[in-house]
Amino acid sequence: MTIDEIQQGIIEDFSAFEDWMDKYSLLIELGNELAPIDPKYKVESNQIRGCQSRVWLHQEFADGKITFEAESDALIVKGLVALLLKIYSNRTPHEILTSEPRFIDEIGLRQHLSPTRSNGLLAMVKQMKLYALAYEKISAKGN
Amino acid sequence: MTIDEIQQGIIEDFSAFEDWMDKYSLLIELGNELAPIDPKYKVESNQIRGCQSRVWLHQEFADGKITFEAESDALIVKGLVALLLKIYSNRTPHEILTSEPRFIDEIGLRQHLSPTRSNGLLAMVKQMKLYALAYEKISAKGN
Amino acid sequence: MSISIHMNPDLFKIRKDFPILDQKVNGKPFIYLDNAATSQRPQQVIDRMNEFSHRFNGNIHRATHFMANKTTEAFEESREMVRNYLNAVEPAEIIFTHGTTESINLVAFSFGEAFISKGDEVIVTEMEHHANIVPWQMMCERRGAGLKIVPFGDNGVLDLDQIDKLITDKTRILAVTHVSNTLGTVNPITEIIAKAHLKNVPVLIDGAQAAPHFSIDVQALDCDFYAFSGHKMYGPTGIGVLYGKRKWLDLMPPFLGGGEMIDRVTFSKTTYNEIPYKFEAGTPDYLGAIGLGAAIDYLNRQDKPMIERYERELLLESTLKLKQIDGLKIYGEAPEKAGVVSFNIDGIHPFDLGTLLDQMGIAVRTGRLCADPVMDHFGVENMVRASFAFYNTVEEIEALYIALIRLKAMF
Amino acid sequence: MSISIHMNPDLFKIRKDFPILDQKVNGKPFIYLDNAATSQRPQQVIDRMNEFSHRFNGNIHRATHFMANKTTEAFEESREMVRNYLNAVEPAEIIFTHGTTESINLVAFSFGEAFISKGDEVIVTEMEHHANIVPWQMMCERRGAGLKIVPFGDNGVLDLDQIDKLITDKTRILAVTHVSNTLGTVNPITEIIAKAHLKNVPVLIDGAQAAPHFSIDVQALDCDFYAFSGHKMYGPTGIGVLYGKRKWLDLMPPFLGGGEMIDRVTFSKTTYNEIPYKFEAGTPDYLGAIGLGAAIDYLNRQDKPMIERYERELLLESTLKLKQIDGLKIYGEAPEKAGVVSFNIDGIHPFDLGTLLDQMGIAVRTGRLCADPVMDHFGVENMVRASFAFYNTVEEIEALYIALIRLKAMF
Ligand SMILES: Cc1ncc(COP(=O)(O)O)c(C=O)c1O
Ligand SMILES: Cc1ncc(COP(=O)(O)O)c(C=O)c1O
Repeated sequence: MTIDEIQQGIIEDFSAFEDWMDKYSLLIELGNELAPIDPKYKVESNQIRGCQSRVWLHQEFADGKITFEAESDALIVKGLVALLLKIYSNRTPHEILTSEPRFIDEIGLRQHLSPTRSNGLLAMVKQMKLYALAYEKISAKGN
Repeated sequence: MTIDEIQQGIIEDFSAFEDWMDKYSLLIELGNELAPIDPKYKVESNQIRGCQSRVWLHQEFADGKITFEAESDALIVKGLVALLLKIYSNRTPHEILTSEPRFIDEIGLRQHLSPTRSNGLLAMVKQMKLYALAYEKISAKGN
Repeated sequence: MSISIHMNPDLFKIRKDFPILDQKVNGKPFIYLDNAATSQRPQQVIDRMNEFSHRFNGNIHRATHFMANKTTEAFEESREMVRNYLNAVEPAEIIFTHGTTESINLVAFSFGEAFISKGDEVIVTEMEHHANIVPWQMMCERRGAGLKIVPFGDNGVLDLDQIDKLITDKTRILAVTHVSNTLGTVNPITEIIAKAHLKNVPVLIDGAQAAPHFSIDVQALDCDFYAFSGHKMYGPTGIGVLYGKRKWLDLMPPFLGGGEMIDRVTFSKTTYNEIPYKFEAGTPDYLGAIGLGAAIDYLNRQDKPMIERYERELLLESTLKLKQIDGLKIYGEAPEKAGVVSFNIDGIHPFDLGTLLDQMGIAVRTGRLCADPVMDHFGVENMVRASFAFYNTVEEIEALYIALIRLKAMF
Repeated sequence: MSISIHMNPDLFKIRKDFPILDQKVNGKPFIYLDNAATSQRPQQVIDRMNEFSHRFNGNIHRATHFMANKTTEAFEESREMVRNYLNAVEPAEIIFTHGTTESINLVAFSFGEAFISKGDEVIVTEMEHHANIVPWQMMCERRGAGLKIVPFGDNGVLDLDQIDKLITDKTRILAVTHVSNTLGTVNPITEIIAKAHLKNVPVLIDGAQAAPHFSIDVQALDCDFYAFSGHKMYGPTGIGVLYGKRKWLDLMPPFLGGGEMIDRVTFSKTTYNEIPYKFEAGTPDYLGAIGLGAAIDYLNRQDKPMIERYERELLLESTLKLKQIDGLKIYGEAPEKAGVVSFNIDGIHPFDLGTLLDQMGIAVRTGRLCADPVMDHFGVENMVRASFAFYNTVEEIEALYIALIRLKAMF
């Protein structure tokens, strides 16, 4: 499936709920289900600045695709992290660089990606794109 | 004449004028007529702090009365200084300490004595009273 | 609002004065429980500031025109109102700053330049807001002095015995908060000041969390400096106060340089104005000062003992309620406590709680509360904090309680 | 207003935006010619601030609730508007301070701590406002450095040749005003900056009198620092701006300590946040910043080239008129001049003139204009200053002229 198809799926899942509480319950569920990041990656250098909730992001590059692992100490953030991994992990740098996480806006959680929010999510998206950019350059040189 | 009688006279002089311009013309006239202070008294130590116009005040004490000489570089202030001298110079400390310069208020120039005005007039009145206080104490001891 | 009105008969009138309270947020009635971060402004403050924007505005001091005089008068009236509010000896001891933080930085810098040299010591406590730690750290580093810390116990009470041990003949100043912004503790500052003065150590009180709620008498306290912020006491942002005893202020060199703080400037030598002007460089925030004056005027018109009692009721009520929640831990249970309740619920991240409460129209603060050492003391990363003002209601506390119960079930 | 409207077709609309202008003072129509001291605020600024007092108010940053987020967004939007107004590279280079004075003090302190040691030199000019002299004097004294002065000629023009001579390999920074608040001179700062940069000396521009009137492009100027005040550009008091190149700001230590400027506080070691936050200690004046944003928005909606042209007309008109008065001397007649006319009339004390003009409803500034060295240059104690904004009219200048003629006859 393309990133966009997955985003569409997420949007449909969430649109089933009218009540914000149900949306957040789903996020919390997703957060709870997310496999924890390997403890050896839960280190300072993988931590993304966000004043209130912390996010750890680890990546690996193989066969032209980037795989991300990530986690957060806040559950709602972890739920959003799970969704971001769903769309961005195991993708080519090009796919990552050309897709915006529009679903967050469309499921009515835009505020979580606003630059004034200190939850680290916006920084995580930026960091994923930076990795993509770096690997794209490396791949271009490699060929 | 008592201080109060003189003040009454001043108030009547000024009440003849309806127009503020005439009042200020009279002040300027009074300022122009005021005899200059003896240059040897126009010194730093006799200068009263006032940011915009400067006032110099000199006093002497004899026969139980204080004589003041004063001057200002701004003419309107000098006019008001002339009036203050008229009521306060050549008076006993007691007279000075028990009279307020109410005429300034009553002739409609109160703003010139407001604490937020930096023309030095309020400081001059305070200084005259401080001298009076000092001499009153000295006299009391002397007797 | 029946329970609240019962305790605070003016409540209905008071809430009408704060237009911001009467609205919906995220579709729910707005409940504002973040007063320790910043308070709301009554219409009277807004009106007074508008009056000066609409009718009277001129740069203050040294002017000959009507607008400047009106503004100067109002500015100096505000200073007198602050003097009266703190019962300072004279208005010259009231310096307008831009907030508690600037007030403390002013003292740290100017007192430091005058009185602190290599090897000297400064004492603060473990429960201080960063604003009462970092300026001292910076100054100590610059002057080669050391910082000593008065610890607190798990109940949130300062260990006063430690003060006696920490004060040595090298101690030059002690800085302590009147009310802790995380633990709510009302410190026994009269006692602390007396202890310090016994050894000739002057004391700065951080009054940011006290000035909005309690009557302050700097002469009775005998403190050397007292600092607070306008925006936490129903005034505008950007204005604050430093009270200082004349004997110190006269001896301290200026902090910032610029207009109004000088007497005479030449390139070879500049002389400085008298206090308070010596410490008010540049165009002061006279609009803010006028707003703060209006806020104090507003407070003065309230029934203060009743309000103090009512705010205590809000604290008691919220403490009782929150303790009924399983797994909820309150940080700070000093016997003398102001309207601040910081807590965590087992297994729920404060950020999640804050986010979900916000969805329910309830504003609380979450995070490190600008008090890293307090977080470290309890070994937590963050806390949730509810803090009250006299316009809050018991019903709002009830709503917080119900919301927390509901949210807990989601995790 | 026929002449004025002819030159500025928007004038009628503009004046309606400034409610304060439409009133009587001392029974006469109010004429405000003290804009260099502080400007008036349009209704749009007042409304925007009221909106935030009435509907959106929460302490900014690090919060999870609606009010704090609304306020933070508006605050950061204002920062972006300032960035855009100055054409800075990034918002992080825009620091909110409380005015020009604080901005310059910040640089004097933090740049001084980082880069100035014993024997170094700082250059300022003879026409600076005290705010751009005293902070450097204080810093130089603390760090053991020296202050060098670029003189100006009697026409009010800086002696640029002197700059080349004064810059030595000990020079660490040069601070110069964009527009003189007494002489009105618009300094050739592009040239000055180029001269200084040739010798690797960074330049601070005091933009207090320029930012309200001219388009500023800090990248084109290539200045290292640029400072201005909100209250002089139609915004509220208590808010100001410091622009600084990242390369300097990153290397400079913090100025004030407190909340938001830290990364992590422990008693043994405190680490600092990134710019701009590193330099914004304590609760910023977010209400003021939002007001300043509204003022910039207001300015952006005007026809800027027309306004610049119109303000120049006001200067020309007033210069022509005043020169017709016998015994009137204007200080500063630089070919490049902003809307500031300082003068004296032979034998009449400025205080008397100011007082009597005020009686006629006309507000001008009198005194030393926070520029003692300029007074000393001309050997006078005081001056009278009329200064213009785009809401002034040619008719008001005519009224000033007639008033002065009338007053002269009284002496
Ligand atoms: C050229 C100049 N610099 C600095 C200042 C100081 O500005 P503020 O008082 O707003 O800090 C002024 C204001 O008078 C000024 O005209
Ligand atoms: C105890 C205490 N001190 C100082 C401050 C800093 O106040 P401001 O940010 O207004 O300077 C605060 C505000 O959070 C506080 O609670």
